[in-house]
Amino acid sequence: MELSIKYFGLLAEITNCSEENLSFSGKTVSDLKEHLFQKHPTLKLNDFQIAQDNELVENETEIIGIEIALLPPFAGG
Amino acid sequence: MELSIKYFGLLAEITNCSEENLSFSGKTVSDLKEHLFQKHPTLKLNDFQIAQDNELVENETEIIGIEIALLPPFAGG
Amino acid sequence: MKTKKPKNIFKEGAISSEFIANSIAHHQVKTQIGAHNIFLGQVRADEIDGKKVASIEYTAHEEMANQKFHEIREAAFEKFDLSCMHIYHSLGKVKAGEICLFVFVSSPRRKEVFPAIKFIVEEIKENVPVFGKEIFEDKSHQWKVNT
Amino acid sequence: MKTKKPKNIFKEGAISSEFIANSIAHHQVKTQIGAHNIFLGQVRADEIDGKKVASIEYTAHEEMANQKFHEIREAAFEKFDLSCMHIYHSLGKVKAGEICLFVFVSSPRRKEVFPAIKFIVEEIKENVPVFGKEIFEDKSHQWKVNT
Repeated sequence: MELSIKYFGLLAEITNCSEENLSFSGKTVSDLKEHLFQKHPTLKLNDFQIAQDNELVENETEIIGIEIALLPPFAGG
Repeated sequence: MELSIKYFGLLAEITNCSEENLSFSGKTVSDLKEHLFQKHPTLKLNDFQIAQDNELVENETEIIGIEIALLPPFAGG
Repeated sequence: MKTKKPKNIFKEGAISSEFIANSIAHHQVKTQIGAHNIFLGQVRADEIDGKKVASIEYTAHEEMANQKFHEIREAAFEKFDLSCMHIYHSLGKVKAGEICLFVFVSSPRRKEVFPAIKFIVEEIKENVPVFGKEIFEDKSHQWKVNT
Repeated sequence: MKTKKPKNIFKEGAISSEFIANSIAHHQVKTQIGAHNIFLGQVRADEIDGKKVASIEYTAHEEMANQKFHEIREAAFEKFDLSCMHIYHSLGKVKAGEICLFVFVSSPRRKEVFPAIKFIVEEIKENVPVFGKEIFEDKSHQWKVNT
């Protein structure tokens, strides 16, 4: 499946990428993370959450959306 | 002793007086109240506190100050 | 930031939004501040027995009130880690919809400002000798009591 | 006073005191309001390892953030008796001493506004995907994390 991956804040900086398209054949968020860690090894060293279609998801969540966002710790306000 | 009595808010309205001087020969706040009730009977029907030299006082407090204030319920803010 | 002598916190008439803006703008040089909390009391057009409040006319035992405000200020600085604090209260006529009380606290951290603003406002309501004459649209009036 | 669709609460750059004043002034026609509470987040010139923060550059997952703001708004109206609520957050560069967050709640009664403002601010800090790049005076930077 084709996914659009968006990187925010620190994560955009370390991957040197704010948005990319990805062909993904795995099932869960965990699978996707593995895939992304291979592509961008520096991601492993950083704390982040994943949102699928604007909702935060857990490792076990199935990937069904096309919009995936990688969110570093929040700093609003 | 000579006292200056100040009436605020509702109390100034019902006594028709905002400030008056008074010759007082009693001892405590209670005595003063009796004196004032005779002079302004409508005071009896109203809830108020007394301040002596800018400090709230109780019935038993001795009158020593020259500035007495009669304060109706507060309505600040 | 403590002051030793009571200041006069009363202002004649309503507190304008420009005055509030100005007060906020003055804090831009204080770059250790991370959080402000502002409480504004606004005169409500309450309806009582079919009559609507058009304005409140405020009077106060000014000397005692300023002394009380000073004590509240000292207590708040004692209890909370505040960078600054400002209090203004109207005297005279304030129309429904206008602002009669402006309390402004600032701190490096947000956790301090929430309990501080509540403490100060409740203290003012309970302990400061300010009196309010609620004037109805038909010019009759009644005396306000804080609840 | 609820809106059904997420609004865009982001503003480019700092939130000015004039903007805040304007927002306050707009509430004078709402004469059922008795109390306003305003929270302002201000960029602190923190010193970290001898370097001073000169500004923060904010970015956000805007669509998700506006959705979150909307949910916080709905939850606050559910929990507290509010007449209105406004939230604005900066995007882009905000200098030390400038305002980056403006939360404004109003209610007929003061008791409602204190817990409401705290609830909203804590929810924003914890749950809204906004990111802040702290830029030091020497142009180096680090990424801010809310505590």
